[in-house]
Amino acid sequence: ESDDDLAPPRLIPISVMLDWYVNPVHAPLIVAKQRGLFEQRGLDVDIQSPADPSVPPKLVAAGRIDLALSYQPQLHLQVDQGLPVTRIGTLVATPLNALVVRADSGIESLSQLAGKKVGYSVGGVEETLLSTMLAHNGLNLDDVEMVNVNFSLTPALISEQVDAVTGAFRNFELAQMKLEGVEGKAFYIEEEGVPTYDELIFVANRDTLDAHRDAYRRFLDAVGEATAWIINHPDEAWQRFTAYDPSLDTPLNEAAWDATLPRFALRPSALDAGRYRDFEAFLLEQGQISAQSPVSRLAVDLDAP
Amino acid sequence: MPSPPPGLEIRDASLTFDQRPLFHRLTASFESGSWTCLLGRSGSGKSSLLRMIAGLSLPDNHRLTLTVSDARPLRGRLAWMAQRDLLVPWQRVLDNVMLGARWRGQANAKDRQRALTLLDQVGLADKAGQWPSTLSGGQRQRVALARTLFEDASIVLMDEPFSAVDAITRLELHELACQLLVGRTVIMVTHDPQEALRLADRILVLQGEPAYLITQPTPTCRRPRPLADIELQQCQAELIARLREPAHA
Amino acid sequence: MPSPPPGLEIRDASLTFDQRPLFHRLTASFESGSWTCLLGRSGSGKSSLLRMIAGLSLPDNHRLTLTVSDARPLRGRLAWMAQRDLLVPWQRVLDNVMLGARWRGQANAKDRQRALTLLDQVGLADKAGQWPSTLSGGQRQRVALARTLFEDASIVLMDEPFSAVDAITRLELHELACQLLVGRTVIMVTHDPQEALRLADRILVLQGEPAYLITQPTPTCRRPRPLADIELQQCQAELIARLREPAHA
Amino acid sequence: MPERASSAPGPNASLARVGRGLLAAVVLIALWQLTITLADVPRYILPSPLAVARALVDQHQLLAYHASITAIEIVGGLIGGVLLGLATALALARFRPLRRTLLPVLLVSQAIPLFALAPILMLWLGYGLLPKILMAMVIIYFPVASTGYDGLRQTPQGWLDLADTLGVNRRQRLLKVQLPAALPALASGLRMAASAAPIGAVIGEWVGASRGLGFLMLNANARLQIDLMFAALVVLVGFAVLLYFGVDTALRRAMPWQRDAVETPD
Amino acid sequence: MPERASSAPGPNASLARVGRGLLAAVVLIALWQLTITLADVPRYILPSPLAVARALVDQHQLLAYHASITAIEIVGGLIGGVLLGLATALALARFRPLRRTLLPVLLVSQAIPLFALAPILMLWLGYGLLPKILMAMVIIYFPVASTGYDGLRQTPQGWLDLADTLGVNRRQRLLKVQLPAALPALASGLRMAASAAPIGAVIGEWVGASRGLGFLMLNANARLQIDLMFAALVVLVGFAVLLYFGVDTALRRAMPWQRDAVETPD
Ligand SMILES: Nc1ncnc2c1ncn2[C@@H]1O[C@H](COP(=O)(O)OP(=O)(O)OP(=O)(O)O)[C@@H](O)[C@H]1O
Ligand SMILES: Nc1ncnc2c1ncn2[C@@H]1O[C@H](COP(=O)(O)OP(=O)(O)OP(=O)(O)O)[C@@H](O)[C@H]1O
Ligand SMILES: [Mg+2]
Ligand SMILES: [Mg+2]
Repeated sequence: ESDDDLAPPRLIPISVMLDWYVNPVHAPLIVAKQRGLFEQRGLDVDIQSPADPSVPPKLVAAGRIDLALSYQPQLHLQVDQGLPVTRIGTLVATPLNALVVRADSGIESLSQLAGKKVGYSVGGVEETLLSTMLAHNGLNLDDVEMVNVNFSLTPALISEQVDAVTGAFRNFELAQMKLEGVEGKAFYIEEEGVPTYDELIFVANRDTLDAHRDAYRRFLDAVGEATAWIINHPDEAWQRFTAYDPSLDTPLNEAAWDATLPRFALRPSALDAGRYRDFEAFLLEQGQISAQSPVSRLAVDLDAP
Repeated sequence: MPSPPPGLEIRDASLTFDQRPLFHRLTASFESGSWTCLLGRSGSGKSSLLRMIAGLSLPDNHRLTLTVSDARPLRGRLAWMAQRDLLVPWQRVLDNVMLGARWRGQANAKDRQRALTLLDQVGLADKAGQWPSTLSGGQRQRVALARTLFEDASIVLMDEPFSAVDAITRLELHELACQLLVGRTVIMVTHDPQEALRLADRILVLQGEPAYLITQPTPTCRRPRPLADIELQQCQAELIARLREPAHA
Repeated sequence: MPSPPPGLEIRDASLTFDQRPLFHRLTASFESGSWTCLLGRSGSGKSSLLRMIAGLSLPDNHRLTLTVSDARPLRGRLAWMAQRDLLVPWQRVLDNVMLGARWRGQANAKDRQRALTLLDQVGLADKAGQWPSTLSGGQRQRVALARTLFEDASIVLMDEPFSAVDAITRLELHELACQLLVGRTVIMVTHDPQEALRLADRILVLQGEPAYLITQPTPTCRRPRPLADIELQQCQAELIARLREPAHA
Repeated sequence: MPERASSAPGPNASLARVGRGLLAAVVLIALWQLTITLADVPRYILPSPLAVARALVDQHQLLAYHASITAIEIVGGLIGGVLLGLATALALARFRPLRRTLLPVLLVSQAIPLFALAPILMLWLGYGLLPKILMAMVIIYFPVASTGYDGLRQTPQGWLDLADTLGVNRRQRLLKVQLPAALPALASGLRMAASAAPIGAVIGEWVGASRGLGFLMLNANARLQIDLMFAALVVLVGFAVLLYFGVDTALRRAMPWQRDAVETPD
Repeated sequence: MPERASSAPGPNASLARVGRGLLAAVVLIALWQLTITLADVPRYILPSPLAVARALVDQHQLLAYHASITAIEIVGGLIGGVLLGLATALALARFRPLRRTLLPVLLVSQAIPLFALAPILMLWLGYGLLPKILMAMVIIYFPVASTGYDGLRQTPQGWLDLADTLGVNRRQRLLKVQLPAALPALASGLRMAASAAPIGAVIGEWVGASRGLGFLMLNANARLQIDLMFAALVVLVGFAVLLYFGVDTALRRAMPWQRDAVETPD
């Protein structure tokens, strides 16, 4: 008998930084870790969360961590600013972003926002998205007052400090409002003139991608398996999810859970190149980026031949 | 001065530091309008006694029964000149002289004039506009003296008021103090037997362990007495002999 | 003491405050091992002159050429006792006496013993462990004196070192100082003519406007001289007459 | 005239102290409840004291775990910040002409919002305890350096002169004369630093952490568990109050000569 | 032995001061560039001084607009915070037994991370200038109150005794004796408050704003316009340095007796 048989197999370490504190949108990652799907594929995945969503992609670009969760609109800005990052997978394949008003506000169409206060939490492209939505409804940015309410979208809306908030997550803020006894009404941005996009994506360092390609492929494979399992066993998945950290077991997360499940990308590594091309063109037209980058710079499909 | 100055009587004055009684059940009376000089060895408790009479806090156990002859409170009728000059650095010399009026918020042009006159009398008219930190030791003491005289109080407690000035200035200040403090009840601590004999109606020596008060004879002529006065020189010899007595005698 | 104390010579000493010259191109020499007493009216610049000799900063224009007889720097051979006691509140009395050794980081058991002896000699053996803030004015001054004597320097500058102690203690301290400072070059400021005559080899009076230095005769007998000495009393009359001279004579 | 006698503070004094401290808690809670009742603040913005108390009890294990992490960061930051601040103050006092050059450089450490530094710190130090301790240090550092320096440069001239004639060199003068003379000023800075230390650690945790009260607060806030967030806040405030009074007491002990004194000025 | 003569500081002195101030800027920029060069920090984490300078020039209009808003908040916060802090210090000194009760209450204002208060402030005050000024006040308030109180309770006993015998009442004693005696300590707190004021305003802006340097920084950060963010940071730091030295100079003016003095202690 040799010692080598008893020693655990060498795992490849991968550090992943979420976009924000753990919440139901991270379920595939958490469940994959809980169920040992990463180990099965020879990976040792370390999950961290930041307090500022703009930080993780920078750390990826600087080579400090391997993977970060980011947002597709942010990715375009990052690449435009010369960060050597690229999308390698998708966690949530639709926009989560929505413009939310109180259901009792009487606002039935965005054209009614004229003269109203709109709260947002800095995201980088919120202004552009709102401007597009307003234009779609015959208004422009000067017709509303934008207020950055940073930490507190829901409280600002519930307490009627603002008339609408943009940048709210449709799976989360609506549930939050309901818990506080206020019904919310969401305007989905892809229905208001904004090209659709992937909300949550995994980004990696483009310069070192080749060295990790195989590990990342296995990583996404595990995420994909976890996603499928969650959809098949939502209640059991909830148990697994909350077991990761008991403090996750809150009414809000429970309420958000059901709203989140349909949003997960069932094929995390699949790339819809059209979305990236279109959104890049949209941002260029809006003057948010200085030059159009080819899709090959923005995103890769690890399984592409 | 509208009313005659009160006389003071202290009874049962006791002071103990660290279980060592400095004095115990001391008794003394200070007649209305009299000038008493208090002498005694360094550390015998003179300054503390003055503080007790002034009603100031002391760090340790002390007690005193103080009777004022007209039975009215002393507050506002008493001026205290500490052993240190206690000039405040953020007021100019003139304002330090009229500090009482300033602090009580009642300084007016007349006060200013009076302060200037007093400064002139202590020989510091030209320093009126300076900061205290630019004064010499003796000059600071004279400003403190002027401040005490400025109060125009009927009871005046002074703790070694002339210790830092030169011999000649000291004689001049004696004259000034005698003139301005006529009719006040004065208690003054000094280390200079000649000074005591020049100024005092009554000399008390704090002596012994625990200390008691001994009254020493003073010359009979008018104050301030000339140093050459024969009687003064006799008394001086006697006083010095008394001071020389060992503490535990 | 290994080497004989240096003599000092000052030339061209000038001091001006606010355009008013206090003194101008003053010259004086202090012989090796001699005791000089410096007298003068309050504010005449005695303390400032001492500071200049000690090499301390002054706020305004001043200049001085100082020649040391053995041509070596004074640093480390000079002790200065200021007019204020300058006790540091964060050291106990004993540590204040051996402050020089403490601050230079070289205090040892012998220093401690010596400091205790000195404290005993100034009559404060029982206060060794107390904080300075619990001392009376005269006690503080005696601690400062002990600290100055502790330095065992060959040049000693003292600014009114006995002003706050009683007459008897003062006589005792005179003896002590004379004994411990034998063979040192001493310059001492005082306001007390008797004290000067008791202690000095040489008396200098700072007088006039701008001031100049006048040498006054001293008695010839051994120091400390008894106050009853005839010659001393003669000199005293002369000295007081000198001091009395109006400043602008 | 009245008889005057003073009496030393008895053992009751410290009891009264504790009593007054408790009174503070009562006042605070009353203010808190009053705010809610009078201003009608919704519970998702400011929960009631009772709800928070319940969270404190129910989640005491969670709180204790995160609090212990934060406590380590606080202590580390406090020690590091005080040492560094003291060193800075001494350096500034020693090389005074440098003041105009160095002080602005240090000021910058105060004026930079820490979030701008977060990526740099994480880049260099990762997300362990170290960057949090560093953040707490940065916050603590300046009050100590600033008050310390102010104290050091205000040494009464007389003592400096004395040191000069006693043949003390510049280093000794700084450490044995200026430093003790600056203690009261420094104490002021230390008290402030102590009360700022917890928030320093928490800000460090916001930069990126998976443990600690700051993490817990943001996390709870994001999940609208406002009760839990305020419970964490209560613990944090408790730390600050404890530290302030602890440091205050320690400082009094360190300056025994300030206690039994009727001190006189100038 | 050398001839000793002192000379008054000439007009060159203030020139030298400015020179040393400039030196500070040079040192800072050198440190900054060195960090980038040696540690190889990518430019999207820490841009080069040159890039930031370019942003400063190119975007000067934008920066000036947002800076003017922040400046108003800073000044408002500074005035409010100093007045409130001073009032608190005086109240604490006046009613000393209250200390154990009141001080913890005030400490709480320091120990609460402002983001926890943000929703409450927003609820009551909306998104105008007021909540930002209030945040800056909260930050400035405590150093002033704390150092002020420390200064007030350390009045040398001799002056208090003197005030007593001069028949001064408690209010006058507080304002005319204790307050001037506390000025040096208070000055220390004011200097610190001045340097903390800008960050207070910026934190206020993070809570919710549509203008101001803090807003600009968050926005630029989210858009990865790191050059612009650091340009805003430079302006902010400039404010802090200017305020610190401005307040320092004003305080020296306000204490003329501290200048021409060879002061002696105890
Ligand atoms: N806080 C204190 N703690 C202990 N002892 C003290 C305290 N304050 C004063 N003493 C002691 O009380 C005694 C009397 O002090 P006091 O100042 O009254 O003396 P004094 O007669 O004025 O002396 P001097 O002539 O030197 O001024 C001294 O021995 C002093 O050491
Ligand atoms: N900083 C200063 N600015 C202006 N004048 C000053 C300053 N310092 C001292 N003086 C003046 O210098 C003169 C000499 O002061 P000094 O202390 O040397 O006098 P002195 O002879 O020691 O007096 P005393 O016997 O009163 O101690 C005084 O008139 C004083 O007002
Ligand atoms: Mg006394
Ligand atoms: Mg003098």
